[in-house]
Amino acid sequence: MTGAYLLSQIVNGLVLGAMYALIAIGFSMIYGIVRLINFAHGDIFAIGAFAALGSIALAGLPFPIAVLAVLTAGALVGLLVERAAFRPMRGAPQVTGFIASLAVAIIIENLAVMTITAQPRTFAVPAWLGTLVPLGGISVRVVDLAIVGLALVLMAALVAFVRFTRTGMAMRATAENYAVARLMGIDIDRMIALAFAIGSALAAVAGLMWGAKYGQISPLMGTVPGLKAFVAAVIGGVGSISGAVLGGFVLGLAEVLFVGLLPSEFSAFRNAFVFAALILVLLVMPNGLLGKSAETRA
Amino acid sequence: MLWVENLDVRRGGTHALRGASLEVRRGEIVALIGANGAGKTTTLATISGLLRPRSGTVRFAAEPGATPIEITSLKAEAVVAAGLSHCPEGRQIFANLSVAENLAIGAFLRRDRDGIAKDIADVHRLFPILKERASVPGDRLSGGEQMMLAIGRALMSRPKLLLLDEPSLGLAPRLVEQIFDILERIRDEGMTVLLVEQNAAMALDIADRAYVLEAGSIVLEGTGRALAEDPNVQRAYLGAA
Amino acid sequence: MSGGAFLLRLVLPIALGAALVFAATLGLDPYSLTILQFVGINVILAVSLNVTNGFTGLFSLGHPAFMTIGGYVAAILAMPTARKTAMLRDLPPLLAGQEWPFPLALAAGGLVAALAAAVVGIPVLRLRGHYLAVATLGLIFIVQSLAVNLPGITRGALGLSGLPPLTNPWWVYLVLVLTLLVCWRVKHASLGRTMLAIRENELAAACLGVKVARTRVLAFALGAFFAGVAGGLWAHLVTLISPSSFSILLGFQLIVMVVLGGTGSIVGTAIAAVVLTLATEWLRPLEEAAGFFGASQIIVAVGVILVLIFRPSGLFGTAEPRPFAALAARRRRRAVPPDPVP
Amino acid sequence: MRNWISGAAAIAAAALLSAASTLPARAQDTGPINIAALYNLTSGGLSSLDAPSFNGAKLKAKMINEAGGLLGGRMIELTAIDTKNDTRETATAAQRAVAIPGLSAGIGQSDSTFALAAAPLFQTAGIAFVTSGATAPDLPEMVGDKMFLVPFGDDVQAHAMAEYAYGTLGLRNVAVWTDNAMDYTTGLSRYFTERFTELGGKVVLEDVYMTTDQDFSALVSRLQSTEGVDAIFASSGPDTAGIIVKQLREAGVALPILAGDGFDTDLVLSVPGEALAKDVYFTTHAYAGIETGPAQEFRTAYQADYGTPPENAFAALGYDAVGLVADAITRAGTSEPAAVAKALAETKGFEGVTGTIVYPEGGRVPTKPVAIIKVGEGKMNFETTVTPKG
Repeated sequence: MTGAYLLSQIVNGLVLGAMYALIAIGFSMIYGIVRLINFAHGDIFAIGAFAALGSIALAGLPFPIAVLAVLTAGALVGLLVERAAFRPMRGAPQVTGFIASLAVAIIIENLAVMTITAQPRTFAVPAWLGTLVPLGGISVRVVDLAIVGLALVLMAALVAFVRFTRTGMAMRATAENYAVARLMGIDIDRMIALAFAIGSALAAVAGLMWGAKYGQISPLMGTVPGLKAFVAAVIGGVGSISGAVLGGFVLGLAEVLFVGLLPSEFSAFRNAFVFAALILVLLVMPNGLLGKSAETRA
Repeated sequence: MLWVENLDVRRGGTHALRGASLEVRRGEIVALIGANGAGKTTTLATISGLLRPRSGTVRFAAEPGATPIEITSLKAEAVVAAGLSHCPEGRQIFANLSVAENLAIGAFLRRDRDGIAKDIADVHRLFPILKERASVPGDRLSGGEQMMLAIGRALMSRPKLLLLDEPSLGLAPRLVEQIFDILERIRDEGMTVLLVEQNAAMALDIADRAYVLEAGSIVLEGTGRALAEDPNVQRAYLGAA
Repeated sequence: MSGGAFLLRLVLPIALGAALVFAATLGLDPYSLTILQFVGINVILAVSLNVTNGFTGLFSLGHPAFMTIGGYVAAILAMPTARKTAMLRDLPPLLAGQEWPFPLALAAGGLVAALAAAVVGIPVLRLRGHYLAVATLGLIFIVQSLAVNLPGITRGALGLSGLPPLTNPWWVYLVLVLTLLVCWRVKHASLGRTMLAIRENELAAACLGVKVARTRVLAFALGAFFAGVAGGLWAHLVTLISPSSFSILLGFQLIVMVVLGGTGSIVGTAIAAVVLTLATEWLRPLEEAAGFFGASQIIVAVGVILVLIFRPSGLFGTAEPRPFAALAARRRRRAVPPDPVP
Repeated sequence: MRNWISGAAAIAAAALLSAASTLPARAQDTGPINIAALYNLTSGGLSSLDAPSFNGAKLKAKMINEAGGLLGGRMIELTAIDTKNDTRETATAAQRAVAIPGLSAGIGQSDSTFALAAAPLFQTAGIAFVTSGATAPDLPEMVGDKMFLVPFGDDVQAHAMAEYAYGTLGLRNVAVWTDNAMDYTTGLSRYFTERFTELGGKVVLEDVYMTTDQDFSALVSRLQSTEGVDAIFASSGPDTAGIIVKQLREAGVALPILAGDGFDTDLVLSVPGEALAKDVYFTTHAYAGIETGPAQEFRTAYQADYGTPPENAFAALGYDAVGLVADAITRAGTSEPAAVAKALAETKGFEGVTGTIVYPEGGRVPTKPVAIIKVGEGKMNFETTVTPKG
C-alpha cells in the first residue's frame, strides 16, 4: 500500500464524512431540543437533492443561488413537517415522536414514488466541478473540495450562531429546560421550529452535495445515508452539534478505510461494520464522543 | 399589584388548588407558606403561566395606578413580558450556559443594550461572586452560587414583581440568611416579592404579609408578625410544642 | 382453583378459538387463509415485542433480526436432506444431515434467536432509552449482512426457496396461544411486575433489589424467542426466506402496533396487530383500482399520526380492556398466598 | 377469553377479505382475458426496475386492446398487484392473483428471489408465471413446468460477455465488481468468471458492494492500486450503473468497463456525462441499437405514454412478457390457463422487442441472441450479436 493510496482513501473518507456530518447535525439539533429521533430526516435530505435538481436543471439557477434555494426549501419542509406532525404531540413519550417520524417518512417516500417514480435521475453539474486539482501527490476533484469547504463554512456559521447569538443561546436554553426557558420569555415553539428549519436546511444541502458528487439521485436515496448520519450523531454524542460534526467525519473515514484497507472480501460488510462500530462506541462511551449525559432529563 | 382570585388547578390526577385567592401589594414581600404538597409551587406556576387554571383569575398591574390586566390565560412568555419574573424551585440554572449567559438569557425579551449592561452591573453588585465566575458553566457553581444566579437571572427581565420559589432549599443556614438579607435589600430598592417558602420562620421574619396554604386553599392571612405569633401557625409550621 | 373455573377460563376459550380456526380452514379461500395466518404471526410478533418494549420501557427494533435468525435456523433444520444437498452444497456436514420435525425446528429457531438476544443484550441492555433502539437497528443490518454474505449456509441474496409449506393455521394458532399465555403470565406474575417496576422507575426498582439487568435480558430474550419462532412460521408459510425478508420497515410496523395498542397492554397490542394487518390488506383493492400504488401506505401512516395525536397513550394504555382486566384482577388475588393458620 | 381476539379476527378477516378479493365472476370465454402483473411498485429496492417493467406491460396490453384485443375481440385486463419489495406480500399477491376467476397467466418481477416467492403458487394452481426480468437460469428447474422466462438466463449473457471480452477485445486480466445484495448480480459474476477463466483469462481482483452503496471511492482506489488489470467487469443493476462509470472515469480509470443488461439504462450515459461515458461494453437484449421495426415502435409508444424514453431494459422485457402471453393465448385459441401454459412451452419464434423467443424442447429459458453494446460519443452503439458457445 502506498502513501498516495492511503491519502486518497482519507480524502474519500473526509468528503463522505462532510456529508454525513451535515445530515447528522440535524439529527442532533432536533434530538437535543425535542428528544426526537427524526427518521424522516433522511427523506428531507432526498428532498434537498430534488430541490437542487429542480433549481439547477429546470429553473437554471446558477450554482451558488441554487445552494440558497435548497437551504430555503429544506428549511420550509422542516417547518412544515414539524408543524403538521410533531408539534401536536409535544410532551408525548419519546417513542411517539419516533413513530410519527417514521410515518412522515413513509408518507414522503410514497408520495415521491407516486408522483415522480422511484427512478434514479441524472444530476448534471457544471463541468468545472469535475476538474481535477493536484493535492499533496494525489488528484482531487473540485466538487470534493467544494463539498468539504462548504460543509465547514456552514458548520462554522452554525456553531457561531448557536454560541454567540441571542437566539442561539435561547435555543440552548430551550434544549435544556422548556419550563425555565419559557420563564425567561422564550417562545419554545419558535425555538423548536427553528431547530427543525436549520437541521433540515443542512440536510437538504447535503442532498445537493450528494447529487453533485455522485451525479445521480433518487427519491429513496435518503434511507441509508440518513441511518448512517444518525449513527454518526450517536457516535458524536446526540444533542451536541460539534459532536455530530466529529461523528460524521469519524464515521465517513472509518467506513472508507474499512472498505479500503481490509481485503475486498470484507467490502460487503460495510454497513454491518458501521453498525457494529456504533454498538462498540455505545458500550465504551454511552454518551458518545462529545455528548454530555443525554439521559439527565427524561 | 397582583390579584389572584379563586384559583382552581388540577395537576395530573390531583386537585392541587381549590379556590385559592391572594393579593400582593406594591413594595411588599408577601410570603406563602404551607406544608409540602399544599399547592405553593402550583400557585406560582399558575401565576407565571406555566399552568392553566380550570377556573379563577389572575390580574396584574405593572405600574402604579394602571388598570390591572388579566394574565390568567397568557403564555409564560407573555407573562414575563408583562413584568412578572418567576424564579423557579430548585434554582434551575442552565447547566450548559455560562454564568454570564444565564444572566443574559434572563434579559431575553429586552433589547436595550445599555439597560441590560447596567442591570448586569447591578446584579454583580448584589452578588459579586457572579462577576468572578462569569465564564464558568452553570453546573459548576455551588448551591448558594446557583441560588444567587437564579435570583440575578430573574431580576434581569427587570420585573415589577418577583415570584420566588423556595430559595432556602438545600442551602446552609448562613447562606439562607445572606439570601434573605438580599431579598430585603431589593425590596427596599422598590421590588415586590411573592415568596414561597418551607422555612416558615425565616419567611415570616422578612415578610410584610403572609398567607398560609393548606390542601389547596388559603386558610390564614395576616402580617408576617401576626402569623408568626399565631399559635396554630406556630404549632404547624414553626415547630413549637 | 376449581376445575370448573379452570375449564371456563382457559380451556373453553382455547377450544372456541380452535373451533374458529377449524371453521376458517373449511370456509376460507387459500388467500384469506394465508392472510389470516399472517395476522396470527403479526399478533405473535407484536405481543412478544411488547414483552420487551412494553413491560420494561426498553425500545427494541430488533425483531426482524431475530426473525431472520429463527427463520433461517428453522428452514435449514426442517429442510429435507436431499434438497439441502442440492441447494446448499457447502453446508457443514453436521447441518447437512439434519431433517428435524417442524415443531422442533421452530423451537430451535426460537432458541438460537433468544441466544443471540442474550449475547447482544448483556452488554447493550446496560444502556437506556434510544440506545437500545439504535443498537437493535444495527443488529438488523449486521444479521442481514451475514445472511447475504455467507452463501455457504444461506445461499446469499437469493435466499432459501422452495421450503416445504409446513406452516398451517393450526401451527400458527398453537404458537399464538402459547405466546399469549406466556406473555399474559409474565405480565401478571412477579416477573411482569418486576418489569413494570423497571419501566416506571429504574432507581426505585434497583433499590427494591430487583436485578434490573437480568430481568431486562430475560425480557429481551423472551421476545426474541417468539420472534424466532414466528420467523420460522413465516418462512414455511411463504416457503422462502431471504436476507431481505425481514426489513427495518417490519420492525417499525411492529413498534407501531405496540404503541397504538398501548405499550404494555397485551390485548390492545393484539387488536392493533389484527387491525393494522387487515387494514393494509383491505386498502389494497382501493389503490389498485385507482392505480395509485403507495396510497394505502400513506393512508395508514396518516392514520397512525392521527391516533398518536388524539390518543397518545394508545388504545388501551398499560391496562387491559375491561373484561380482560377483570380476569387479571381475579388472578392476582388468587396469587396471594393465604394467611398461614396460626 | 383471550381467544376472542383470534375469533373476532377470523370473522373480521373473512368479512373483509371476501369483500376485498371477490371479483365479479365472468363467463370464461367471452369476457376479458385476465393477466395478473406482480411488481414491486413501492417501498424502495426494486421499484426502479419493476415500475418501468410494469409500464412496459401496461403499454403492450393497451396496444393489443386498441388493435382489437385477442381471440376475436376479447380485451386484456391486466390486474396489477403491488408486491411492495416484500416476499410475504409477493406470496400473498400470488395467492390473490391465482384466485382471480379465469386467470390466464401471471407476469412480473425483476429479481429471482421475488420470482421464487410468487411462481410456486402459480405452479400449484396450474397457471403459467412468466417472469419479465428475473434471470436465474435454473428458475424453471426450481419451480416447475409453469415457470417461464422472457429474458435469456444470466449464464447466456455472462458467457457472451466473457467470450467477447477474451476473443474480440483480447482482454486477459479483469477485475470483477459484484453487487452482493442481488441474486442477479452475484449470478452474473459467477457465470462470467466461470467462462472467462475457462477461456484462459484471469480474475485478478474481486470486490463486492451492496445495491444501496453510492460511494465507490474505496473500491476505485483499491482497483487503481492493483497491478495489471485490463478491464473491469461491473456486475450491477441499473441503479448503480451510471454511478460506477462516473466514479471510475472521474478517478482517471480509463480501462474498459464490461457489464450485463443492468447497464442498459440511460443513466450510464447521462450520469457520467458524454465526455466520460466511453469504453463501456454491456450485453443486453436484441432491441438496443435497432432503430426500426418493433423496437422503434416500442420506444415511440413508451415515450408517448410515459413522457420518457424506456428507463432501462426491464421496460422492454415487461412489454414482451405481455406480448409473449398474448401470442400463446392466440395460438392456444383459448384463455384457459392450462392451454396457455402449454402454448407458452411451445413458443418457437415469438418476435419480441428483446429478440426472438424460442423455448428449447423441455426448457423454459429462451435461447435468444445477445446484443453487445458499446457506449461512446454520447450514445449507445450496437456492436455485434453473440450466441455463446459455452
